[in-house]
Amino acid sequence: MLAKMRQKAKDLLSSGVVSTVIGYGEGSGNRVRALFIRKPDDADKLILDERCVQNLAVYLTKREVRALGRPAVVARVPVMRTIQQLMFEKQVAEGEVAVIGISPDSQVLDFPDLKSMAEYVSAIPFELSADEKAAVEKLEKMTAGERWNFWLDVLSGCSKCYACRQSCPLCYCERCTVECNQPQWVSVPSHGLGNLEWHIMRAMHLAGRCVNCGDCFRACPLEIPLNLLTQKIITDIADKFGGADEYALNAFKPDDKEDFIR
Amino acid sequence: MSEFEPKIIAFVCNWCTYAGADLTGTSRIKYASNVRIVRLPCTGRIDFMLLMKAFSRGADGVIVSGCHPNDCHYTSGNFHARRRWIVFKSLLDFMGIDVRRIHFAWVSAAEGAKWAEVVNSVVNDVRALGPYDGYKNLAPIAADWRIQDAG
Amino acid sequence: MSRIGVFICHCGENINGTVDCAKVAEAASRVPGVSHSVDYKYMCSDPGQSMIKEAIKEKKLTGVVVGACSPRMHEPTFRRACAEAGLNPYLCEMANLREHCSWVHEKSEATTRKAVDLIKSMIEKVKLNQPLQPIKVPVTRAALVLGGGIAGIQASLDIANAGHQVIMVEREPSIGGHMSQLSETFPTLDCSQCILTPRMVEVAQHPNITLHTYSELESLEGFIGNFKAKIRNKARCVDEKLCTGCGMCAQKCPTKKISSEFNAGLGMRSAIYVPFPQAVPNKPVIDKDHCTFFQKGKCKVCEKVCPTKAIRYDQEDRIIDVEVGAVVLATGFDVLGTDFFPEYGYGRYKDVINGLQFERLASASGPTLGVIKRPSDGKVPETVVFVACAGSRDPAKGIEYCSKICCMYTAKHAMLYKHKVHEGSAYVFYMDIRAGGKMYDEFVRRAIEEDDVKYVRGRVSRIYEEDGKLVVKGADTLLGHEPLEIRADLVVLATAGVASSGAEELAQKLHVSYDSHHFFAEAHPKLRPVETNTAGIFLAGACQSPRDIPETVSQASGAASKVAGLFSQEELTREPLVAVVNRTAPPLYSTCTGCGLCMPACPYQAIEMEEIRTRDGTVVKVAAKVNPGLCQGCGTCVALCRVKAIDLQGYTNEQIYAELMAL
Amino acid sequence: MGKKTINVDSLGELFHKIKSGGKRILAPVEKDGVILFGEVASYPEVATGYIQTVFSAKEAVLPRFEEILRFSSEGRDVVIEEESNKPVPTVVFGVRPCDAKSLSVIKAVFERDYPDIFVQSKIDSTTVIGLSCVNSDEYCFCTSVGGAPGDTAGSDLLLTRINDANYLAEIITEKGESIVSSAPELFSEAGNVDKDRHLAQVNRQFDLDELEKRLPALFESPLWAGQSLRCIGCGACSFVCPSCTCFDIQDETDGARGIRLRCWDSCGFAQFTLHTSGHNPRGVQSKRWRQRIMHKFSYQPGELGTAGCVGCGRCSRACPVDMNILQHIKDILEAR
Amino acid sequence: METNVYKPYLMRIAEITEETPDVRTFRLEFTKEDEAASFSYKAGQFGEYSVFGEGESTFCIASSPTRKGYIECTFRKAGRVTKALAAREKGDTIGFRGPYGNTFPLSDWKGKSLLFVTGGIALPPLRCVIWNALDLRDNFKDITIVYGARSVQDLVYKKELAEWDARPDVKLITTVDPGGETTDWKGPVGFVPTVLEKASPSSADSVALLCGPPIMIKLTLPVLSNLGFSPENIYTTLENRMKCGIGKCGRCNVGKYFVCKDGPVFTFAQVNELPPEY
Repeated sequence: MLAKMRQKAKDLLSSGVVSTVIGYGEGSGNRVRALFIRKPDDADKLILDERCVQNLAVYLTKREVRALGRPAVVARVPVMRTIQQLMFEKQVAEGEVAVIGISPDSQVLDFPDLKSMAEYVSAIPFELSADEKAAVEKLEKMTAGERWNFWLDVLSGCSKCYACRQSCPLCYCERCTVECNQPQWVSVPSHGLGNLEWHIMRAMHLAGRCVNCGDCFRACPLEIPLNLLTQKIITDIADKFGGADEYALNAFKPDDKEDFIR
Repeated sequence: MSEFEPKIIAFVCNWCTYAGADLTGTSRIKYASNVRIVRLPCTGRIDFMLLMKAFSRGADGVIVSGCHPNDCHYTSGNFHARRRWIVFKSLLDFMGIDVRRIHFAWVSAAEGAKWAEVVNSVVNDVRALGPYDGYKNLAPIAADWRIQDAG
Repeated sequence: MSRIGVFICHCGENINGTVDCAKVAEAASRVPGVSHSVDYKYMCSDPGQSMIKEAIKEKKLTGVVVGACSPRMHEPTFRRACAEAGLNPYLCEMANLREHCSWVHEKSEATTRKAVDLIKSMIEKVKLNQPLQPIKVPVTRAALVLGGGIAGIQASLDIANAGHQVIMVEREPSIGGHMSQLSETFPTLDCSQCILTPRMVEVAQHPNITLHTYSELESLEGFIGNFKAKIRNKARCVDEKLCTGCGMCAQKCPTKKISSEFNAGLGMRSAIYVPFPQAVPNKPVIDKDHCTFFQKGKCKVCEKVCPTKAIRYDQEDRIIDVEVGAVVLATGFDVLGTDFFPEYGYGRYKDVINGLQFERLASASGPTLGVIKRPSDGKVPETVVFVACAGSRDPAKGIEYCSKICCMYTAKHAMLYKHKVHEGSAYVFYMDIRAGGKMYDEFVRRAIEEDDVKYVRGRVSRIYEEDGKLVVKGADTLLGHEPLEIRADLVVLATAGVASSGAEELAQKLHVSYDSHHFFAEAHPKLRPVETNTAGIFLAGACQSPRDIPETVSQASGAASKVAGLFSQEELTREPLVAVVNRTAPPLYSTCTGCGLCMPACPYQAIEMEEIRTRDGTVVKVAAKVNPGLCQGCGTCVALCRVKAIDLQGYTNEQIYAELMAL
Repeated sequence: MGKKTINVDSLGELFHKIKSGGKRILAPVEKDGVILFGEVASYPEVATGYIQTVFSAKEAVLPRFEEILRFSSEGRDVVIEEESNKPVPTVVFGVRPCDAKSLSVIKAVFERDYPDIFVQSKIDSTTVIGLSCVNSDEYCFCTSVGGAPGDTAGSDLLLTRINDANYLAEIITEKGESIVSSAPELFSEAGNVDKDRHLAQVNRQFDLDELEKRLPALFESPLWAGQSLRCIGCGACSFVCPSCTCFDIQDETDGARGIRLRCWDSCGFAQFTLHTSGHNPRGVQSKRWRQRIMHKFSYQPGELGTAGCVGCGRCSRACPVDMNILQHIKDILEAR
Repeated sequence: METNVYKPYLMRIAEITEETPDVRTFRLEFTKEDEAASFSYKAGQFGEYSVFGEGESTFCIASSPTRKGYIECTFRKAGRVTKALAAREKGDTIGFRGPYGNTFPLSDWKGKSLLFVTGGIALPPLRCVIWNALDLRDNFKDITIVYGARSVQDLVYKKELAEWDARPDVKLITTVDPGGETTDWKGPVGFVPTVLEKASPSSADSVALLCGPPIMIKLTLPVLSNLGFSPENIYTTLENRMKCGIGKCGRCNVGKYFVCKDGPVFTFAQVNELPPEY
């Protein structure tokens, strides 16, 4: 399967279909890192194992990566979901990107176009894993005061390095709200308020968009479980709106249910 | 020391709740003076960050109110707002923010009396909850000044 | 440099009685950026406005805050005053010190403090206000009139006579509405149809009026001056061009036992029918639900007998697109349904009827040709009981309001009965008699005094049948709640007028507000009674609340004159409070990411995508753009935009933020 | 100034003494598997068995945000309050020699030309108890940038574990001396100890001077773009870095009152150098990555006489996309 | 005594001139006399101006050090701070930190001719030098100013332009871009480099001060070169985003030079050596 992926990368490069293959390669320590393969011969540097989880779609909106020409990207399911979302958000258009799909059981998938990739990935149910659900539920079961203290505690270490934002392929905005200073929506320093505002805003801006790839959490130097927030929203959107909307916050049903507006 | 008087900031739409609050006035129905109304064209315009900012500005409670479902002057602004609130309120609750301090309401232009009730009940509820120091003290500035004020 | 002028209005004692206005003005004067701050008895008065104008000129003010009543009241007044003094009107804001402060709080320090807060908050907003220019949009000089009753007829004729095109839509096969069903009209007792039918004909023949009967509004999009409507012409199954209205089809139609809507269920009609002889247009429709051909696939008698071969069974609904600049809502009312009065036996006892049915009984064109016969056995009733307020003014039934017309028509009914059955006795159970109006009270008195109608003040508790009579049990509250029992032959309920069926749905289609009873809501109960909150949509008649003919007609004329006023301009100026997507210097061009997530959220489809090009034509970016003609300024897109690339003029992020931070 | 030993079991008492002397103690603590400097009340709270804390000890002298001005306005007047810059006397315990060295970089930046009293006073009131490294990992390269696992530079007192029971305590400065003299009974004279034997082995991987010499000519090299292709432009490297000092200044207000805060910023952020006009001198990530390397290894050596890197390896460990600075430097040195 | 380097002087806005709808000039006076007395600066230096609660913004001191008791600054409403500054009015208090940076070496130019070439909102940094030179007029030979703006409306210091124009000892050429002229515009119409070329001032014993938008600089340099100005004799001031102004925050460096400390004044001989980071 690794051989198939490498061969596919080679073919794409040598046929000139793409000029770069974005995939995974050995990094330092026991880590893996994103590789940008430009030459067919280098395709053998590509690897694929359980460590290869970074959401490489993050590079698809980067100007310098785009400048290299048409890319192909090694994409597991969350990455494919991301590309689907990026298409919906007009950041990636059909034909601009090729996908070397990796199925959940690590088979290399061939997609003639992004549309068929989107169809494939749409058929896979989008839901939290049992562990993720349990983590969300654990927090839900706490009292509000306990939750407040929990978040105050975990966010206290946040230095606003924005690794969560930068690692997120859906945080592609050229000027993030935190950088809008007229008015200053989010307090810049990484004090309690600044951190809380930032994380609330981040979660809200990903509401209905997040594909739960987990890169924000993995990127955080402090391992702050900030994807709990987006996971909570994912469950809420599924529970409350049925999860069928392409983007839950620009859609509505006249009979959306709530129990708190009085 | 006198009883704590909460600071309540209300974000209301122009067509229903603002007009409803006008009717409260025209009907001379009295309510607590703790509330300050911020007028927006539609609940759809209410950025969730405004609510956060109200708290960071020292609000102890926030009211968000607009047209009843189906009554939006812009047809669907309040439907969009409602979705946003459902997600937002749940997120705030998940983060342990005291959602009892945020009151969402539908108050139509004809519900002058209801507006007074909403304000009074929020003022009473928040008065009972006390000042929202937990939030205010998140920022060093507010925390510092508050200590100074108290001393 | 901000040079803000603050003007605090006492509103007589309305504000100053509760709020220390001088103190508010003084506090405002100390806010940085305020260079003028005064209080005055009546800011909206001429001298008050002059104060503002002079201050603008003398102190070169860059913004004005008027602390007075609700901006919904006087914002236009003060903005106009500013404009007259040369200050862009959108640099003027109001702080609501009356409705939101002095009228709702006790006189206290806290109330004055609140007033100061409201003023300060507005000062901070105004500092960030930008001069805005009104948006000009062209006006399509054609009006859509929904409803072909007397309200719609009057409005259409007035608009058409003013020289503008009218498209009238009526969902029934004929125009005429309820008025065509009435026998005589109060207080003059002249024949309803006699005065109405000429107007119906005028509508049909008017060169400026296009009539769509048996049609309904499918959708309405756009905005004042520029609406796009879709009208559904329901299939009549008759080629209107060929049909001469000879009536042969209805005559020969084998299905004749269909309850006639026009006769309020007291008469019968055929499956292919013209609702009434004077119908406009005088063309039949096939009632598919009852037609043997449509139900069983066989018959086609009408097709065979039609001398002009005008029957078209395969006719389909047609959707017609029209562009109009204004809409008049004249969809009328309904009377309360039968299931409403189990205690009165309405719907159960044939001889308990409603007012509209009595109109048909009394009408010369009705099923009894004007002879008062009771429905059960056709006998002329000897005793008739009229029950006023059947449903109206009864919070327990969910209808708190007075239906307004019942007192008068009940008096008329009793009078008509007495005129036709001299020996009979007529009783009227009433709660109060509301006979305000020219010659109205005199009319009621005539019924009592000249025609010997017996008025009993009290509610009827129960009606039941006994020995072929209707026993009406009630009490006469004027005689000390003495129980009263009348054995009647006919009972006429003055049932409440309710919103027309489908009114709620229609309101939602049109984006107009409506009240809890689904009557359409006027923009202001006193000062803007014929307008709705949606610009360009006007109200006429009973769709707003029950009312009588003269009131309906005058309101229809009022609405028509509003429309004509609107059409007197070539283009319309609109408030520039619209959303705008920023355009910045290169290399960014706009902070908009072009994600397009705002587009579906716009209720007006006002957001489109624009390719941003460099001078040499290269596309550098795709960004959202708001069509200011379509945008109504709700701001839903603004709250949705993650990068804050869209902002709403007049309610910008900076303005709201500053307002909030000053509280 | 002297070498002593202190028994592991005496550290608790030493902490007690320091605290009773009115000083707060910052030390590495474990929180949910992450090692960070935090205030501790007693010695047992101190974490052990780690290579590096995630954030460095820099926070003791250059906090992530710090008030530099306090003001209030009344009408048209503004009042600036006299600063009450009285840092809490602090002992930072367990500072790695690389971190201790970084304090001299911070000091150099903030003392130069316009002395910054906030950083200065914190440095002055901070005592650094260093802790030599007995372990290292593949990200460590202190020896390549002039440091060493047992380097005394920057520490006031340096502890080195010399056996199961004892630390060697090297007294480097007066401040270190005063720690020892505050509890002389806990310390014993050290005999002849071969300290190096107990230290981690960190091999020298590149020539710092060579790098400094080479860099100016590489300004326009394409290698920056190649290296930074996978960089996502976050500030994790800067924020965990013990010697990164770039900052932002932000005002925060509450009505008429406000404070001006200095807070950490990163040259990795796209907005860092963005002009209001929209022009950005370092508009793409490759230029920002170049700036980071140039600043540390070319500009700062010229300006401060010391490299802006102490080889702690934190940036490489923290980087979400494995931008390994050591490998990148080696590649830079190999570039032609 | 140790002082807080981030603590600004409190300055009172003594006068506001609306140069264009977007551009303002403030005259600032010290609120404390001792600060006024001890304050001094040289032509070319800049400062950090603060609106308390909004932040600080960097621009040059536009007045001449020969005029004592006040400083002036000219700025365009653009970002958060400049917008807030523009909303201040006469009598308001703002903050000023400075002076920072290096200076134009006026004393080295004794006996030389000075040529000022500038456009739009870039006149303020040179205005400081112009007044400085005019106040010490005897020290210099010819003084020539070529100033252009997009349109008549965009010209700043209109009153002073008239004053300079009227002086016999100053040669002023004010130009506006084609299309930017008004009906009553009597000056030349054309871009600065063209106008300069036409005027062709002598480079003999002369220094040029060039300040303007990048495109103007790019097109003007060859003209100056043709006129015989060597890069060493062409001076400019650079701008980069700054926060501290004192070489610490890490933003404004161009290569190894900090614009705030090593600049903002550079000769083009120096600029040519700088990497393109400004």
